[in-house]
Amino acid sequence: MDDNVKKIMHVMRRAPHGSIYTYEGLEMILIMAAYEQDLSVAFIGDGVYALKKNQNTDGISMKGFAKTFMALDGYDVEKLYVDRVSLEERGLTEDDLLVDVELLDSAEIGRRMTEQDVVIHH
Amino acid sequence: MDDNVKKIMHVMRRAPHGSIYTYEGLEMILIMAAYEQDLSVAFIGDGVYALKKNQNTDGISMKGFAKTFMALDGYDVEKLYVDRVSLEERGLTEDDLLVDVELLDSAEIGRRMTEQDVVIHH
Amino acid sequence: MLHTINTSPFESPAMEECIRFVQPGDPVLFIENGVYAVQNGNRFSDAIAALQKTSPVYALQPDLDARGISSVDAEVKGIGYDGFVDLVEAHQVNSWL
Amino acid sequence: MLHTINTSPFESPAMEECIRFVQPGDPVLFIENGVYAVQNGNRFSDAIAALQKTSPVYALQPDLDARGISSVDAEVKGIGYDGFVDLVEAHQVNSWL
Amino acid sequence: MRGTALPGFSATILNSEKVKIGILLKEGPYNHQAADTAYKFAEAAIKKGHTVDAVFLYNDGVINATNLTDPPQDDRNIAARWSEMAKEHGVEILACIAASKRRGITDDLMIEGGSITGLGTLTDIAIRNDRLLTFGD
Amino acid sequence: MRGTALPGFSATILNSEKVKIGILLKEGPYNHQAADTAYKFAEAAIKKGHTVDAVFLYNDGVINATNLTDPPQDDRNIAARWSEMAKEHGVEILACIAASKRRGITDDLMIEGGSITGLGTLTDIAIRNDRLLTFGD
Repeated sequence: MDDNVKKIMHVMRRAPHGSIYTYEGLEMILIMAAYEQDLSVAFIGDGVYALKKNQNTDGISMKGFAKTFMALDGYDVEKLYVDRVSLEERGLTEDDLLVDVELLDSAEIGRRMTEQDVVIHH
Repeated sequence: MDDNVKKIMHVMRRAPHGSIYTYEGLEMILIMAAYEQDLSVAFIGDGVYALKKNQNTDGISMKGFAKTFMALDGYDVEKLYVDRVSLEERGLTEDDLLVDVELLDSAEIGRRMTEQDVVIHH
Repeated sequence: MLHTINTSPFESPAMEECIRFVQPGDPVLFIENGVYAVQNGNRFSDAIAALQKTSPVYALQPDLDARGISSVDAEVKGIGYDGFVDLVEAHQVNSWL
Repeated sequence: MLHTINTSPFESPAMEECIRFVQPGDPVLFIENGVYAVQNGNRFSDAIAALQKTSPVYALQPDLDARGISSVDAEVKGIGYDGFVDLVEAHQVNSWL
Repeated sequence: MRGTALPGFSATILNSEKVKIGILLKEGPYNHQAADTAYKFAEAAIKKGHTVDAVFLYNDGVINATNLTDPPQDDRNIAARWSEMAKEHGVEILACIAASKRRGITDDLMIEGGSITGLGTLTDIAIRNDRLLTFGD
Repeated sequence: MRGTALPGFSATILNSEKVKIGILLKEGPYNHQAADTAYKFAEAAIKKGHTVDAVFLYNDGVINATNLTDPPQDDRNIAARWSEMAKEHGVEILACIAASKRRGITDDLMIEGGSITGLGTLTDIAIRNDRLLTFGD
C-alpha cells in the first residue's frame, strides 16, 4: 500500500443534535474522503443514534444530516462498523438504521482499531 | 422573610479542573453572597470532588481554588450540603473534605431543593 | 418543582442523579439528548416506569422527532415548547445539566 | 496502541467503552478527570484490577496531584507529561474523548 | 394541549398566570443544543404572553453574543436570532464580563441588543423574576 | 523515569526515536482542560526533541486562537501560550474555517502565528505526521 495512504478511523460516540460533534465529524469525514485515504467509520455508544431512521429536525430548527451518512458510499467510504452491544442496549436493531453497516463485536472493532494509523473520536 | 430575599441553591455536579464549571460556579456564588440572598450549596455526584483535600494544581499550570470553599463561611454562605451516596461511592469520607459540611441523604437534599426559588447547576 | 434532564442516560449520570433527588409528585421533563431515556424498550425503561409511579413524565416532542424516536414508554407525554412553557408557569425549575 | 481516557468514569461511559475495545497488551493512560478512575477504593477499583490483568495502566501524575488523589490502585503507574510523550513515541494513540 | 393548563400532579394553574422569566445560558452556539432550546423556549414563552426579561450568558455561553458569527447560509444564525429577540421583545442579552474575557468576547463584538455586564446583574435577574431557567450541557 | 523508555508490554522503544506529531484540539480554552493538556504535552514533546508539526483547532477548539483572550492576571493566557509556541518552535496553529465561522472567529482575530484553514489541511497533517493526537472532552 502506498506510504501516503493512511488508515484513518473515525469513531462516532455522541448522539446527534444535542451537540455538534457528530455533524462536524461527518464534515471531516467527507473532506478526508476526497484525499483517498483508507477511511473507516465506527459507531459506538450513543454514536449509533446518528444512523437512526426517521430523524426530522424541523421542530428544533436545525439542519438534519442523517441522510448524509447514506451518501458516504458515493465517496468510497464503505467501511461502516456498528458495535453490536451499543445497538442492543439501546433497544435498536439493524432495521432501525438508515444505512447498511457491518454489525461487529466490540473485540473485532477493537482489532481493527489497532491496525489504524490514526483514530479520531467525535 | 423579605420578599426580595430569594432562596437560591447552587448545585456543584462536576469534578474540578477537567472543566471550568466548578470554578466559575464558585465565582457566581461569591458575587451572589454579597447580595444577601439565602444561599446554599449542594455537592452531588462528581461535585463532591471539589472539596477534596490536598489538591495541588501546580503541575497542570492552573489556579487552584479548593481553598476558596473554606472562605465561603466568611461570606455568610454556611449551608453546605454533601450527598452521602455520592461521597461513599467515590470511596471518600468527611475526613477527606476541606470544609465542614452537612452530610445528607439524597431525599433530604431533594426536599431542600423544592423549597428554593432558584436552583442553578454548575 | 419541574426537573429537566437534557443528556442521554447512556452518556451522563444526570437522569440517575435527578431521580434520586426528585420529590413525589414533581414532574420530570426530558429534553435534547435526554429524550433517548424514554425510547421504548431500552436499558432504562424500568427506571422510567418506576419514576412514573410518583411523577408525571414528559418528553419534548420536537426533540423526539429530531432523533427519530416514535415509540416511547407508556404514559410518557410528548409536549411542544408551549407545553414546556406551561410547566414552567406552574413550577419552579431545576435543570439537571 | 495507547488508549487515553480523560473523563471521570462516574460522569461518562468512556472508560467502560474503552475497556470493551482495548486489545490485550495495549497500555491505558488516564488523564484529566479520567484519573478519578484509579483512586483507591472507589466503585471502579475492580474494573481497574481486571483491566490490569491484560494492560499496563498509567495515570498522569500532575492530574492526580491537582485532584488530591494520593492513594491509587495497586500497580497503577503515575507518570509526567514526559512519560506521556514516551508512550506516544512507542504507540499510535486512541483518545476516548 | 395548546393553551390549556398541563396536567401534572400539582394542579396550581387552572387560570393561566403570566410569569416573568430570566434565562441563564451556559454553552456556546452550535456546539451544544442549549442555545437552541433556550431560544425556542423563550420564543414560545413570549408568544404565550409571558415576559422574558433577560438571557444571561455564562461559561462558554458568552460566545452566543459575538456579531462575527457567520454560519452556512442554509443554517440558523444563532447570534442574529438573539439580537432580533432583543430588539423586538426587549429581552436583555447579557454576557458575563469575566467569562467573556477568558474567551475573547469584547464590547466591540457585541450583537445589537447585547452587552457585557457582571454577575451582580445575574443576581438581580434571579431576584426580580418569577423563574430562572438554566440551559447548558 | 525521565529519559528512559517506558515499560508497557510492547517493548518497541529501546532506542528512542524522534517522532513527528500533529495535534487535533476539539475544545475551547478555560472551559475544558483539553487545551491545557494539549499544550503541556506539546511542550514536553518538544523538550524531548520530537517535532510538533501543527495544532489543528476544531469544534469549539477554534476559540483557542483569538487574540482577544484576556484572562485574569494571575492565570495562564492560553492563546498567548499557543502564539509563543508557534513563534519559538514553528508549530502551526490552524483553525478550521467552517468551525470558526460558526463561532465568530475570523482572520482579524488570529493570534500571531495562528491562521484559518480548511479540513484538507488536517488531512495533510494526518498523512505527514507519525502521530495524530486528539484532545477534547
